[in-house]
Amino acid sequence: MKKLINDPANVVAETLAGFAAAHADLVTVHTDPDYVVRADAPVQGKVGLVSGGGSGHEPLHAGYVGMGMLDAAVPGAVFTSPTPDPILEATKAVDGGAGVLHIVKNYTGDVLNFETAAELADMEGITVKAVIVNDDVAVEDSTWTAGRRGVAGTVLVEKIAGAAAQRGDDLDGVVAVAEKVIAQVRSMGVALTACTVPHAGKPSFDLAEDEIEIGIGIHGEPGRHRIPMAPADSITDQLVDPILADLKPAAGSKVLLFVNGMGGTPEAELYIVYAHARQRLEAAGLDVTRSLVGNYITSLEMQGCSVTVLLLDDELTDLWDAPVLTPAFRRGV
Amino acid sequence: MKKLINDPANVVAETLAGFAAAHADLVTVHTDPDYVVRADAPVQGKVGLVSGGGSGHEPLHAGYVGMGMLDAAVPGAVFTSPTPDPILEATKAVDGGAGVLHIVKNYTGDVLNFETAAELADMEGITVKAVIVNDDVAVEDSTWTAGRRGVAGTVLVEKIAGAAAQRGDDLDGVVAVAEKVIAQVRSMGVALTACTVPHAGKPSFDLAEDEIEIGIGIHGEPGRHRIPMAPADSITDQLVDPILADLKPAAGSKVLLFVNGMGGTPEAELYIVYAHARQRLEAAGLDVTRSLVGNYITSLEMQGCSVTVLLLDDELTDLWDAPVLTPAFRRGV
Amino acid sequence: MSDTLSTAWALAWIRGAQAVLAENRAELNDLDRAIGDGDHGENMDRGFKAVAAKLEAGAEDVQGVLKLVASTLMSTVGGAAGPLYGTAFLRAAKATTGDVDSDGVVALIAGSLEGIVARGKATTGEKTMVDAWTPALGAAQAAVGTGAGPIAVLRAAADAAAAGAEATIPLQATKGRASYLGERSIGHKDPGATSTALILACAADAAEAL
Amino acid sequence: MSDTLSTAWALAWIRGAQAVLAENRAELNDLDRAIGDGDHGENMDRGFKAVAAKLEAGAEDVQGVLKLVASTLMSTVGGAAGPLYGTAFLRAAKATTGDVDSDGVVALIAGSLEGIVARGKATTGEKTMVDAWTPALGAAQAAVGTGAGPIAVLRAAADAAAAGAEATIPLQATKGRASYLGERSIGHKDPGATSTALILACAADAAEAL
Ligand SMILES: Nc1ncnc2c1ncn2[C@@H]1O[C@H](COP(=O)(O)OP(=O)(O)O)[C@@H](O)[C@H]1O
Ligand SMILES: Nc1ncnc2c1ncn2[C@@H]1O[C@H](COP(=O)(O)OP(=O)(O)O)[C@@H](O)[C@H]1O
Ligand SMILES: [Mg+2]
Ligand SMILES: [Mg+2]
Ligand SMILES: [Mg+2]
Ligand SMILES: [Mg+2]
Repeated sequence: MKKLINDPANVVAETLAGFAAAHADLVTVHTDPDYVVRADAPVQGKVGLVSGGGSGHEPLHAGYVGMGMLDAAVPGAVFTSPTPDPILEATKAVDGGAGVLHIVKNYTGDVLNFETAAELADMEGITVKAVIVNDDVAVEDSTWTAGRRGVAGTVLVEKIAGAAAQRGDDLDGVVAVAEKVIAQVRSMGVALTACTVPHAGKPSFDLAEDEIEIGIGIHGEPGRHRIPMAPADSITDQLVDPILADLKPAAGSKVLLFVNGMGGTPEAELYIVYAHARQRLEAAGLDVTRSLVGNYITSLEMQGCSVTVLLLDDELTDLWDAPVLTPAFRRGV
Repeated sequence: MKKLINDPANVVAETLAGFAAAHADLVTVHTDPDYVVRADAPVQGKVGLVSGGGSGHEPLHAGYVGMGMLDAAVPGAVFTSPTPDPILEATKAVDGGAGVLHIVKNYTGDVLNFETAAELADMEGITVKAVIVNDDVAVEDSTWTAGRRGVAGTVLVEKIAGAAAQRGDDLDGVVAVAEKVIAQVRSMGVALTACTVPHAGKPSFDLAEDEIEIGIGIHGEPGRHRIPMAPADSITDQLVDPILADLKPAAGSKVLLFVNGMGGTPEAELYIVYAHARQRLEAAGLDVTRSLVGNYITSLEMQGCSVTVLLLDDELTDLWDAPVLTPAFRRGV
Repeated sequence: MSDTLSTAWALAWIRGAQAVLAENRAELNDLDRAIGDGDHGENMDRGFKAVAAKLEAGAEDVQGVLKLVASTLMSTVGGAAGPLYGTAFLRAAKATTGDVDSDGVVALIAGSLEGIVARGKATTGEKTMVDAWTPALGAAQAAVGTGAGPIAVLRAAADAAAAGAEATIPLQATKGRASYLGERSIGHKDPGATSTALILACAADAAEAL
Repeated sequence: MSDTLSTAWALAWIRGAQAVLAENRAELNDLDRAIGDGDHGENMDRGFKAVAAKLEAGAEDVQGVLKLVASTLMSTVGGAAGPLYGTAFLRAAKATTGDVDSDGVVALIAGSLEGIVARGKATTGEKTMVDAWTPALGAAQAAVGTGAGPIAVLRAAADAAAAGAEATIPLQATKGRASYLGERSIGHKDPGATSTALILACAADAAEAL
């Protein structure tokens, strides 16, 4: 394992120290417990947005703290959900009197820890609602499973719900927008290589030199099945097909197409995937009116990508286009 | 070699196709010969800025085409300088009557091809000046060598010279600003792993599991020397020390600190390097007033990073802060 | 050998668990690596190290120890295991009073299991720690039925938990991270069930060593 | 065997060079991988493939062939080698007229070398293609002095270029990408000098096969 780290036990703390120094104009970083808030938090009268989860997915979530997106991010240990304490502290720090929304990716650990924090916040008189992002079509959704995972769609939920809160929607309004995005967004990922969690010191799974893992999650967990290495267009088809099968978008629908890098894939390759995914969506009669290509929710240095499709309407498009000013995402300001 | 590509011979063309579709609002992509221009090029009366070089460093250069930065980017084959034709065509396409500046990274191939293109443009009546970026302190600069390479400092030259052109400076003025940045910027890089050029199919150099390459360039060429893997702080020292030794900044100087990822390194690690580099600069009495952390000039999927320090004055700070709207870099718009 | 287990037992149990989880850190990570995200050993080790550091402050009774474990795990483990084990120890504390006799051992295990199910909503056969706690409870109840003392009841529970953990191997996971693997989760031992078996074995070891 | 080399020779030369560079693509890449960026074989192969495709259109004289090679290499090779070889072939064309006799061969090689030096500003001993072209020119001049015909002059030049390329191995690079390696460039053969030797050998082969 070769990484630019000092002690594996201090990776999150040292990352946050650098992040705090580099972005002091936009965010404030609290330590012990660890959480990141907008420099101007709490914004009075505005719904506060808190998200979080295991670290290792940077720039998610801390990179999205700022005007028009999250009010706070709570980073856990690498790939491990944070505990309730920092979630509670972050929730208190961003409550501007209009209530707080927890944006939670659907993993047992995240759900349980956010649930506990919400109970504790409630006991302190803060109204908390939660939405659970579960956009990953690689996982079967049934009452007999833990349900679909939350992956790249989370970035879109954070941006769009953040814009709704910024324009002044009340807590129920922001929840409704977030739920609309969640209902209309689907993702599917692929890994070409595994990643190595610093404290583990070895790759999270073993993948042969000519194999790739289709349906990968973002926590270094294996995906749904393995196939031999294939051309980008064929891999892209295997990401787009299940999304279209699940989302069943009507021809003529406007969509946002998001190709996300897992951290170790050159940007050029993401554009190759984007080009073919876009062709596929257009061939299905869809109108790609918004796009996002880059490393927005990663799995450390994993090579691979995910494709995300969000059905847009005028409201979601406006909220997507709304100004946002965060360390990792800036538009219109 | 596992890559999200189809045919290695088509990597650049397919990347450009995706890039064109994703960013049609900001840029226009020409093919055969390949170059990328601002959607509104040529901007009448404004100095046109053209940069380019081998592909594989994305988002450099095409990602920086747009308001306040480059007018055109010319991507060659992966890690191979473009030929004079597309440079000439790009130069013609962005000439708004105020002349064109070529921003060239100091590599024999880039210099020779841009030189030829400039001669050809001159024959067509376009005034072209060129600046050569050579910020890499890993390479000895003497009349007996090809001189220092141009690396991450290029991003800062493009941003700051771009802002000067945008505010209306004439060609000599933009050249002067660019030369000032070049005189005051120094970089040094490290590779933890090599990268694989698609058409080569194997890593550009061999590095043992416990070795790293100090003084790496951005073309997959080996660096200056190899050392055993070390903690991030020690590696960072080995990047910062030669920069300070070369730049000799006066105590109290204001500086921009830029930690750049080589493409395959998790963002979290870049912040760990940033934190220690910043400490080192502050210990040297410097005032870090601006920062940039992320993948801005990469070497495909190489793991590693570079540290860049730019001495700031009020003018450079204002130009750094000026609005910019490009696919990969957006501030203040 | 006495008929009740006291604070000294509870302290010895948790100290023993800390040592055993530290020893088995890599093995638990490996189990989690196969069907999860490879951090279960790390999580448990971090949590019990934090517990051990706080135990020095001392606790008045068995319930005090269990509550300290509960709140510390909750605030240091994270992931799925943190809230699950945290709730388990909290309910174990609530389900007992003072020193623990044979019925107390049963109540302690029953409380833990209830807490885990209340939080995680898993039932048996879903390849989770529930598949270790459930047979542990059954074995403890059966041992009490034969008139066994608390030490023997604990040993029976621990052995059943270990067997239960082994028995997760052929199961397909339908809860937790391993469920994402579908059929590929078959053939691997569940890490949470394994850590449960280790923790209960420490409880029995500590009781026998008193 | 004739006393001059005609358009047919020039065409055969360049077609042969295309084949030989394609065959040696991987080897040239490997040489460049050791002290550069691993693309020299790729660059030369791409350039000469483009040249071969255009040769079909035909050319009137030796100079026409050389100019076609020059402009095509210039516009397809890129990197350092593109402008250097492009200028070399352009100057070779300018340095000769019509069919090429022994003196013409010398003029052709001298023109090439001058072009390369004008563009790249390298001198001998810097571990570049100059270290193949320079001995080639010396050997050609010496052969002319002994009254050799153009074919023998070409063969002498080609052999000297090959020896010159070998002799780059112990040199430390001070020009081009390999110079960044400093002392670590010692012990490797320069890729551009190697491709020069290959190309000149093809010129001699084509002449001998006429
Ligand atoms: N819903 C659940 N009910 C009971 N136990 C569960 C549940 N989900 C997960 N677990 C247990 O948690 C263990 C994983 O814990 P850990 O690896 O620490 O957390 P994470 O999965 O968040 O990384 C699993 O092996 C399983 O025994
Ligand atoms: N200044 C120079 N003068 C003469 N030859 C040079 C010079 N710089 C580089 N070369 C030659 O170019 C060769 C490298 O070509 P190539 O790999 O195609 O280009 P690049 O270095 O741009 O990748 C070197 O092996 C050397 O022979
Ligand atoms: Mg985890
Ligand atoms: Mg090259
Ligand atoms: Mg786990
Ligand atoms: Mg090369």
